[in-house]
Amino acid sequence: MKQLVNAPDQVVTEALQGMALAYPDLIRVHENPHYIVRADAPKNGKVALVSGGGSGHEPMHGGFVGLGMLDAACPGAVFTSPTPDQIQEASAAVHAGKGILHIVKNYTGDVLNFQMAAELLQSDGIEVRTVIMDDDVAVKDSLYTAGRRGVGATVLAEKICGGAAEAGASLDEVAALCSSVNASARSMGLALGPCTNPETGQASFTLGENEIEFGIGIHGEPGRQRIPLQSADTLTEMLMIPILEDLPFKKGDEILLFVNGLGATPLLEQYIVYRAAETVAKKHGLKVSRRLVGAYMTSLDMAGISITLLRLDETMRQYWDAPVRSPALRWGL
Amino acid sequence: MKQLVNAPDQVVTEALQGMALAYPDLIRVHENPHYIVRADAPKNGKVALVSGGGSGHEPMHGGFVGLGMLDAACPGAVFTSPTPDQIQEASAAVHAGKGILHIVKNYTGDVLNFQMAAELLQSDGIEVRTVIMDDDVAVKDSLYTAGRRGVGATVLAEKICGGAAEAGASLDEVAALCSSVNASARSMGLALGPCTNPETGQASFTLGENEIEFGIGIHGEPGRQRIPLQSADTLTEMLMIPILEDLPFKKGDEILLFVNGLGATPLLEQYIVYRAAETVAKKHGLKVSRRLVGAYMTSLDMAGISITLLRLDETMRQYWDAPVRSPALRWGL
Amino acid sequence: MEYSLNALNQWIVCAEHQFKTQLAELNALDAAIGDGDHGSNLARGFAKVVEKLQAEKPATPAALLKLVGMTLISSVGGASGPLYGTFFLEAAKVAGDQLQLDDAGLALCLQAGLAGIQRLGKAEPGDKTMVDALSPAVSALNHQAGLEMAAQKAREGRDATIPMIAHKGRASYLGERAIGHADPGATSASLLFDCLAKL
Amino acid sequence: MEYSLNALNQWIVCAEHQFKTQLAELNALDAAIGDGDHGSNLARGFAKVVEKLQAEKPATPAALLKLVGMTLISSVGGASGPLYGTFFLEAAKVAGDQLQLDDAGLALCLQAGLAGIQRLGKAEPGDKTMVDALSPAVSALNHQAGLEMAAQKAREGRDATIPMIAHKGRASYLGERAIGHADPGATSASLLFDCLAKL
Ligand SMILES: Nc1ncnc2c1ncn2[C@@H]1O[C@H](COP(=O)(O)OP(=O)(O)O)[C@@H](O)[C@H]1O
Ligand SMILES: Nc1ncnc2c1ncn2[C@@H]1O[C@H](COP(=O)(O)OP(=O)(O)O)[C@@H](O)[C@H]1O
Ligand SMILES: [Mg+2]
Ligand SMILES: [Mg+2]
Ligand SMILES: [Mg+2]
Ligand SMILES: [Mg+2]
Repeated sequence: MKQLVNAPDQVVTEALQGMALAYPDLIRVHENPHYIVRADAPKNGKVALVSGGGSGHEPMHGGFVGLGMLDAACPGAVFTSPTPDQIQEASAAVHAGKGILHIVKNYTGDVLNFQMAAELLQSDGIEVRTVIMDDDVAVKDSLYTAGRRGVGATVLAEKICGGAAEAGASLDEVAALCSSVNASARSMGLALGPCTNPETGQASFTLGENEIEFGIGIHGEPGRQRIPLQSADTLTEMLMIPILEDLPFKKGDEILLFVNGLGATPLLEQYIVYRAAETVAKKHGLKVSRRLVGAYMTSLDMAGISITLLRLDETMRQYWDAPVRSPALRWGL
Repeated sequence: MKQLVNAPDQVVTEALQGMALAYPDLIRVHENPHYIVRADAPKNGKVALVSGGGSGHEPMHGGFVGLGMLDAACPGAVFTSPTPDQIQEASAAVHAGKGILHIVKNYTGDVLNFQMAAELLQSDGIEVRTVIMDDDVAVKDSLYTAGRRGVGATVLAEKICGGAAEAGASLDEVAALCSSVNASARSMGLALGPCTNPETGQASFTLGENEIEFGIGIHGEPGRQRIPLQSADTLTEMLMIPILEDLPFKKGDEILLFVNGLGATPLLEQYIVYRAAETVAKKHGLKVSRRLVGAYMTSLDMAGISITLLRLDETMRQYWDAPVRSPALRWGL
Repeated sequence: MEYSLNALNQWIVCAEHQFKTQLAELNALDAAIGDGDHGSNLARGFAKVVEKLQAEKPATPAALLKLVGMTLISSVGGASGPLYGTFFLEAAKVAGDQLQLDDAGLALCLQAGLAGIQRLGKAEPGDKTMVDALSPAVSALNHQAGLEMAAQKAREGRDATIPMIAHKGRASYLGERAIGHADPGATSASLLFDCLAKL
Repeated sequence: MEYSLNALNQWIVCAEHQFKTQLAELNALDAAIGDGDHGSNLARGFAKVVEKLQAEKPATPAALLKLVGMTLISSVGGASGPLYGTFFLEAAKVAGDQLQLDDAGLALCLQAGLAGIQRLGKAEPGDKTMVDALSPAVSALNHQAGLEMAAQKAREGRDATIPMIAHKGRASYLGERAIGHADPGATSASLLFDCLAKL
């Protein structure tokens, strides 16, 4: 597999340096340990939002740092959660006295490292709340697993909570809103092909001519099931049904529909899937009132998509619409 | 090659329907013939900007329709320029009495079809100016070729001219500005792998384990040269030098630096290339004052990048910074 | 020989069939030195043409040729749409109101069509385009050499593009890398003349 | 047997060497049922550990174990960073200010380390994690079975993960598809005990 890199062990460092050069007005990048903060951090008078996770999911999370979204992001090695000291330093750098919300995707590594960081911060007298995102319905029974994975809802939670924090909501309020977004969102994804980790040079799995991984995660881990490729409409419906049934989404619900490209899937295909997804949603009597289509949470160069549905209430809709000014999401400013 | 499609001959139609659903507040999609217009078109008091080309380059051009950028885009079949009647109807639909600028990438098919459309429009009494974009330095000698191809500068021209048109500039002024952007911009690209046309299911070319196409276009046509893969820094320098020498860019020039992902290349790699490109630009004494990094002009699922440098003057900088509100580029609104 | 409306109709139906069955081959030729869509483009265009011919049943050769040209222009796109479209539109102009064409009349029509292609696309023989097949074929017709010979000349013209460097169209970006591949447009042009020779 | 500072140092150096040379194998195990980075994670972490040990030269077993734990936590990330980090930190607490550990002392340290892993990660034997290798090995040490036997038990524990369905970590997402693959963490844990047995 060919990639545009220099030294494999410098991929994350150099990419962060590139981001720093590309967005001098929006973000600042810290090295040793790695983290990204808003150019104007710490931002007085607001709760600080911090997220992070393995690299390889760009623009998540670093691309969401900015006014109206995250205060800091902690990128780990590729597909490896960040370390506690990284999270601690990033959090301390953006803390403005109103406490810190850690938005954490539910993977053992992320959960443990953020947990350790929170303990370190709390022992320094900084108030920290943690919300664990776990919206992936592909992982069925959390009694017998590490629990559902955090996927697309994370992007939505970061935007919505960012809006609330910017508007001056308290730590309790922002944390409650984040939990509520997580509780109201469900996702599922599929991959047409593997991704290749630039740090190891290895493809994550091998698929036959006509096979896809259904219920894929975002770290190149195999999906729940290997099935034959089908039409975009059929596959979209196969993703939508378990999502709809799980919450469950009910006739008349107002939703945000998010179709996410996993990396190598062209926008042309994402739009075809979006068309199918909105069609299914409408057939189920849902009112699609907000939309997002694009590669916002990727797995490097994986071909595939994920779909996220969020049941909106008025607060969520208001903060979704609020201005945001980050490298990857921007409107109203 | 696996793709998320239904019928191969419905790819463009269904993708457009998906776009219409995804951006109801920004655009309207017309079928038979296919074109995309601003939701508020025709927009009184302004010159109408129309572009188009083969599909497969998304978000270009449809994703750039909106306030402050294009009034209409005409998507052809995948990698096939649109037809004259498509261009004529789209142009007529957005014409608001102040004339029409056609921004055309220099490929025989695009040039001929836009030329025929312009003749049809002019015979209906509509004033049309055409600017042919040809910024690709990979194509050396236009005496013996169809001339340089239009690539990344097209995105910049559409944004800058869109800003000017929105501000009320006349057709002559907008056309002159577009020519001036084209004359001040140079680009070059490379591919690490082929793309697969969903309409034919065929990969555009085959590369060895360790080979890349240097001087690639955006239609899956082979590049100028096949060379071995090298480090990101080396390859970036190999793209930058011919770009810098061609204009030539001179010490002290203020530039916009645009690193563009061709489709499957992760942001992580794009940032590494951006880092290298800005480093080379600075070494040559250029002042990088505006930046764009991302997949804005793609070749379906091609892995690779292109780099565009634009020498900015004050007018260009002002209209680059002006508000834009399209599916793919948005700021200030 | 006389070319009735019916004969011209047969010509186009044959072409439609050729482009449909040779779609993959023409795409492959175009993939080697272009963007791999020439077969799809012509198959799409001629399918539309045949559909329109059946629906509209033009009454004169000129009307038929004009319908073919207009339909190609509005449904093919790419370089070949306007070029082949112009070919038929220009031929239609020369056909005037004749109810059938004789050999000399057909030669004049196609001669005008070729001139239209060259006016629009600015290609000369030797530039590795459809002109390399069309030009010797039309010239054979002008010298009353017959359809069979014209088709033969078109095939030779197509083959002659193999060693050429291209100076027009997408293949021109490739420089020396275009050498060794037949031009897709020259190939489709020779198929057009093969169909003519079957009348 | 007595475990001097020097012996513990040797243990860690051996582990660093193992993880470096087995990097690709551990990544491959993790690719099969996880995200393919376990080898890279431990190689990165232990390289840092050895670098720090050389620079800081801790004076007691506890200081050494703590340095190892802190460094793993701050340089590995992922699930294994906090888990192995805690293993060494908890062991350090039990080591107190002893200047060397005897067999029973080492067993108590590693027992505490394992308990720390289980407190943090909530995994039980049979969940297909590093606990499946660590638990029988620590238990062997507790029963004075010796290092060789402990290492043997760790390897058996690793092999016993092959037919298991995972209930913790990334492999748990796979359901039955995890069957047939050894757990990467159990494999790295058994390498740790192999190194212990070489002292
Ligand atoms: N300027 C030109 N004059 C004549 N023929 C041309 C010219 N440019 C391209 N062609 C012909 O068009 C063919 C390509 O057609 P097609 O693939 O359908 O369009 P595109 O190149 O836009 O994809 C070439 O093989 C060549 O024969
Ligand atoms: N809850 C847990 N308790 C104990 N060990 C665990 C737990 N979760 C994961 N592991 C171990 O961690 C190993 C994976 O480590 P690693 O690949 O480095 O981290 P990650 O899964 O974050 O990529 C698994 O093979 C397993 O042995
Ligand atoms: Mg990992
Ligand atoms: Mg084409
Ligand atoms: Mg072509
Ligand atoms: Mg792992």
